[in-house]
Amino acid sequence: MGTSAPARQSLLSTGERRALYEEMVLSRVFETEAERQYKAARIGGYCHLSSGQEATTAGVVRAMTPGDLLVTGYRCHGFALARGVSPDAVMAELFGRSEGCAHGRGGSMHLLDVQRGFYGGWGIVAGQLPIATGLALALVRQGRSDAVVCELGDGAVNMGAWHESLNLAALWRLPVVFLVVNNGYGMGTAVERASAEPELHKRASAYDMPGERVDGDDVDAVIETTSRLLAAAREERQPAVLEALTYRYRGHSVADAGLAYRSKDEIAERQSRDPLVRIRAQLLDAGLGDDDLDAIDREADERVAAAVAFAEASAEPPVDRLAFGMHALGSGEQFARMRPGSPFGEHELTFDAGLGA
Amino acid sequence: MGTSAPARQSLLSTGERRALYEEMVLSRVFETEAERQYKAARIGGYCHLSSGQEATTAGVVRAMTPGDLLVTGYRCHGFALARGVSPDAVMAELFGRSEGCAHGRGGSMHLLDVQRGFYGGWGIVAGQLPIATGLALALVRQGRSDAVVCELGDGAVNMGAWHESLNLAALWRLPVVFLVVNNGYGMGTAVERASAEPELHKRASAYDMPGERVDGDDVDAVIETTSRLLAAAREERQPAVLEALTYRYRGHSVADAGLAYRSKDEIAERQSRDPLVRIRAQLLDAGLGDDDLDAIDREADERVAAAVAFAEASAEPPVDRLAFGMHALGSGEQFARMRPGSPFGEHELTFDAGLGA
Amino acid sequence: MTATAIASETMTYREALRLALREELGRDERVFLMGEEVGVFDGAYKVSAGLLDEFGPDRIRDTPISEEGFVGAGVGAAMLGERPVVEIMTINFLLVAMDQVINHAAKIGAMFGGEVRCPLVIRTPNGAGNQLTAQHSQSFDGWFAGTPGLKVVAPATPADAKGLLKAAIRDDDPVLVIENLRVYTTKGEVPLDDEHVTPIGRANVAREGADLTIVSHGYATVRALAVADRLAEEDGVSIEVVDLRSLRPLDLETVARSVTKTSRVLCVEEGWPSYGVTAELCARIQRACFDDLDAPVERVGMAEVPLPYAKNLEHAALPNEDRVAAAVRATLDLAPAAA
Amino acid sequence: MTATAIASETMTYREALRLALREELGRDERVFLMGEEVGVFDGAYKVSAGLLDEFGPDRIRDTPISEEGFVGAGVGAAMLGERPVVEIMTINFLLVAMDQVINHAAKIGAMFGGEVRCPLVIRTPNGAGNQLTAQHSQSFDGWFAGTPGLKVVAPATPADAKGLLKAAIRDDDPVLVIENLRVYTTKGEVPLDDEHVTPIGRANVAREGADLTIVSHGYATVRALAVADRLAEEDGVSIEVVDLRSLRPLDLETVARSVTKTSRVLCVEEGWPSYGVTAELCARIQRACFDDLDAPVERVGMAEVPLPYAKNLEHAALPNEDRVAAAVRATLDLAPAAA
Ligand SMILES: Cc1ncc(C[n+]2csc(CCOP(=O)(O)OP(=O)(O)O)c2C)c(N)n1
Ligand SMILES: Cc1ncc(C[n+]2csc(CCOP(=O)(O)OP(=O)(O)O)c2C)c(N)n1
Ligand SMILES: [Mg+2]
Ligand SMILES: [Mg+2]
Repeated sequence: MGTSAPARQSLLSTGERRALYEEMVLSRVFETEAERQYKAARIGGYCHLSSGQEATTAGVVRAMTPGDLLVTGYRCHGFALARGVSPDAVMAELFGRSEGCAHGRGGSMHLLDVQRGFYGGWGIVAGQLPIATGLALALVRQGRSDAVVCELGDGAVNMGAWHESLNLAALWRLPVVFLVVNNGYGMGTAVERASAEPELHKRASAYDMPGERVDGDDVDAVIETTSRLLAAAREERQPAVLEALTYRYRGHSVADAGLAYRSKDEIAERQSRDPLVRIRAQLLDAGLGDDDLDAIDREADERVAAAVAFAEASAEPPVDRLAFGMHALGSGEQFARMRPGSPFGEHELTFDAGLGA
Repeated sequence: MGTSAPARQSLLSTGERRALYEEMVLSRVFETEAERQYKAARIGGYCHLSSGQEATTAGVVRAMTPGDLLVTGYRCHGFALARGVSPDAVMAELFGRSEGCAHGRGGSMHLLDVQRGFYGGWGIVAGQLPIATGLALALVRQGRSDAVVCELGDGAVNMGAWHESLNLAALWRLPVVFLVVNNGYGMGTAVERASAEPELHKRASAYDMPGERVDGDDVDAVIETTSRLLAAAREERQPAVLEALTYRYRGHSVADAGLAYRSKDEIAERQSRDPLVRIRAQLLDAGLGDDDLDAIDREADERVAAAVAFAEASAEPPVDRLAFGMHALGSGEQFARMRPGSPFGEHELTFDAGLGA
Repeated sequence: MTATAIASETMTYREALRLALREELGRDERVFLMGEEVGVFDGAYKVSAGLLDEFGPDRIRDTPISEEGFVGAGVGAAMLGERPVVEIMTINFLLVAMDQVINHAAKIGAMFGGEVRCPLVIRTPNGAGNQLTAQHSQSFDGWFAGTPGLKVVAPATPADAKGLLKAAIRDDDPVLVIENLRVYTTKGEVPLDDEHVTPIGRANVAREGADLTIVSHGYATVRALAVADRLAEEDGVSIEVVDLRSLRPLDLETVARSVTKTSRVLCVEEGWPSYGVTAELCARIQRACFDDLDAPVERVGMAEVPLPYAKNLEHAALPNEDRVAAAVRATLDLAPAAA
Repeated sequence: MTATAIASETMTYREALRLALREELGRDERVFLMGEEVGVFDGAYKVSAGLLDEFGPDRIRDTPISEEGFVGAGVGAAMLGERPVVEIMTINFLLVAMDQVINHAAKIGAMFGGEVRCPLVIRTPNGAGNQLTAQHSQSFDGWFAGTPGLKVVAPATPADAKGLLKAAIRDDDPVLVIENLRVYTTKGEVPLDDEHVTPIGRANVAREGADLTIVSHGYATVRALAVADRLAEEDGVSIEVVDLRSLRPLDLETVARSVTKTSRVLCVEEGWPSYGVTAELCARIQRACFDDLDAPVERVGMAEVPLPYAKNLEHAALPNEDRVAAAVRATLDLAPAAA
């Protein structure tokens, strides 16, 4: 397989690896709970889980500096948590509550935290790519030496937005790394059934841009490769494609059993190589004890339970703020003369609800 | 330059070469006249000339069989003529007359002749690519062993539609050759300022598709390469990209002087290698006399003069057929109940004007 | 089901669409279905479930995520005489393919002087689901209905889902069939006759009434009928419901006939009313029925905000039955004198 | 120009836009212009002529032909605090970028709970040119004006071209500035004051009159004013012209005030009226002014066909002055009794 071998000797100290394990476990536990809450009808909408992809998520974010920016698709719980958004704010968002990171307006697909450089959580396949390109352009215009990580799935590489964004990024030398999380399927469509060039990283050559493929379940390799590409982006404004090979254990979303297009055996085979098991073994080798690690697992359970409690306690967004955030402050003045003849009930629903008046 | 060398010994008989010369001269003379008529305000809209690109146009069409299909962008006068659409029908279309090939509804950018397998003349950059892909899909579904030639410009390769179309064509093995007419500029933008990979044919590799570059001013090379790629498309359903390097003598459209973004010297240098001069020299070598060739030139002048006369004599499309062709026969019945409350004058303008009633 | 009626069966809207597809695929070799997940996955909303096994991968064609590409492929195939039915997972994703629909499919007939036609069908659901949020809960119905060269239908019942989809497939022009995420599971009687075709351009008086007319399409008609029953009970008012079924062409004759009778009208839609479908209805009704109206033409739709995620906000923003009922009452309250 | 007026100059609409760009580029480092041919080529319609030399290639940025890509790049740059002005050569090409405008730019403020803003400006001309044909002669104004989260302005005069473009650039929300191919060469007085900013959401009574109100925007306002002068002469009727200037928000207060005075109204637009801007105007006016109207709200726009190439057909299809005048006369003819 054309994946770059894991770094000869790991760059990670045991403490760092332990911290990564904490992140990965937290993500797994959080999403397992999210699925339970979804089935209990306390979470709605689409709910896309990334169980199985934790090494990619945690590894990529670990390679980012605080000044770097992150943009993702809709499968973003793990990225938000890895970037440091509190489980409380994420769970509250899934519950649609005021204290959610998008104040209950965005839900599972539209998490964000601009203080942490996380610019969303987007739901249109490949729609985030042009936006990531623009963020990178802004970094350059502002003289910053940070870079953008733009996550997308294997299915997104067949959208026109991929092509236009990569061409712009390469033509203008913008500091952005396009992270293709290749989990084998776009909904029920295997990569080979969607892309005429199934080695997705090779498509970077059409833009004279470097493209690499990495074993996305090998957290060391993910960190090493991402770090290298991000450094080139920051220092030389060299954009790149990074394809991480991983696997999604659950269905496309909680509504999908995920068995119509792949075999139980295939899933079992992949789960037998679970990145969590891998890193746990590495930590045991490094001298940590099972009790240490079990403690981490327990803490994750408790942290997630606390997040659920927080979300439950958080208030629903007030209906009289239906249009909250839609427009900037001062816009109410602009809309003031629109009321005559408005559709029935429009005033109450919109004009009186946070047009930045 | 990475262009494939002209076929060792030409595939063309002197008679065939003579016929090509006739086509190329006709195109040149036709467009020179079109520019004159445009400036005399008898032709409106945009008017994109292909003077300088005749070897590519005539060579590619020469390699097509009668069953093959052709789709182009808006710079399509030469393609229509080469495919055998009569100068009368083309000039009448430019004049906006009933006997134009689109009955005066399409104009310069939207020529077509479905009897000759020419499915238009399209004006949105790269918009014709998905359509060409669909025509190729239809050929396959209908069990035909014909292929589609889809013309586009160097500027069109940066549109998302290029990417999606090439991926579909390769994934589904559709018989289509994407002809990139690289004339160096998209309006005022040089290829290197628009495409991160200026060797446009190389982009085919992103779809695991063959891509070749040819000297578009060498009619033998164009015919040889196009024939080979079309054969593979017909026989193996192998799509391909063919990049033809040529040059546009006039501005982007008649409205553009074409000097703001390139030097007079550059234009002069290219004109010194005029494909018409080249093929004329070849014919002289082959034993034809200047008088023969001058006769061809004169015939072209007469043919174009006759086309202008035909266009002038052709009637304007009747205003009471404003919506002619918009809908299929029988649609009038469907629209019959739409009249109450219609915008002022709508009946006269639309409903009574060819809703296939 | 009366004795004289043609054999019919109760089924969901989703099943009715599937029946129409199966019948047309069986009837005409040129018909094929193309879209994301229509095959192996049985369709994102299961409309095409089972059809892959029955008709094979050439006629039930899974596509990459490339709406612009495969909508355009449908346009091209249609130009060469095929009868493509393109499924767009939801109408929100049609925005990446607008150029092919508006600048290409809609232009072909007129721009080429009638020399070539484009018998393309695009099927897609509009509207809100269950907290799908701002990018996944839209309705652009009026944009397409306002585009000359297109035909647009929006069935509200299983019977019309079958009849209008079949009509669209048999039509020689590009037709957009607008379905709805919430209507898929609604049930109704569907004629089994494989010649059951609902004519394009004919509205349907779904419920007779005397006091007020509600004009709607798609899922809004389901809401309207529920409100009509409820207000008949609670307020003893008699509401007539005109289900448009077609948005282009629009059957104003049927709408005007009803308004002339009731003198009061409320237009309801799932999408944003401003610059929407109900705007066009108001414009035509006030012109066609100027002397008959006892009150202004009223309308209700989705609150004019990107639909928020939170359940309570989503409910408040949608044209729910309470909001429709309130609008009906307000419209009836206006004294004729006021007019 | 009276003595008290601020210094102003006669210039074309095109020059007024250039002046606004130059002033804002000079005022605010975050402002930059991006689009096809805006630099070396001086702009397809020469709006940005000379700005490349003045501000350099970083601030006057030529792009590949990739509308979806660079509109989205504008969205992203705006989210990080830049003030991008994206030029789209004509509104027809915005169809390949709809997803970025509607599903992204318009959603950001609300969908992310007010955590981030998108101060993006998109400038583009609509309408017919000189026989540009079906794919190049459209106006989708109502589509954008009907999208919550966007603001849409459409200046009709050079002074407003400067004032509204500056207002758009200074606004913290995404604003679409709709120009027009034919209006670029029109001339008018333009204040030279670099604080000349036309507030968004304020219509302008461009001409006072008593008998009938014409409501329009963009180039249709130019036509309306010409028709008003002509009919004052020919028929001795007094027409008031309300130039909307903003389509979202819409200043119905000013429109209603005028209609209350004249009791008759004609809405005119360059695009197709069905499901268009004039549909929304009819809907709101009939509701706001129900008791004041002596005749139905009338409208005129482009004939509902893909615009044909032939000169005579194009002229017949556009809302030319004869068609507008005929509509005015018809609206005035209706006896108040009829209402
Ligand atoms: C333009 C567009 N088309 C279709 C969809 C529906 N859709 C949502 S996710 C998805 C599959 C994406 O697969 P991939 O890119 O591999 O990401 P993954 O779900 O595997 O993380 C599809 C088709 C969409 N959101 N946007
Ligand atoms: C989507 C789109 N954007 C912009 C335009 C305006 N436009 C027309 S032709 C052209 C340049 C195309 O250049 P190229 O592809 O090289 O073709 P050439 O004109 O050289 O034949 C542009 C930008 C358009 N027609 N469509
Ligand atoms: Mg995937
Ligand atoms: Mg070119």
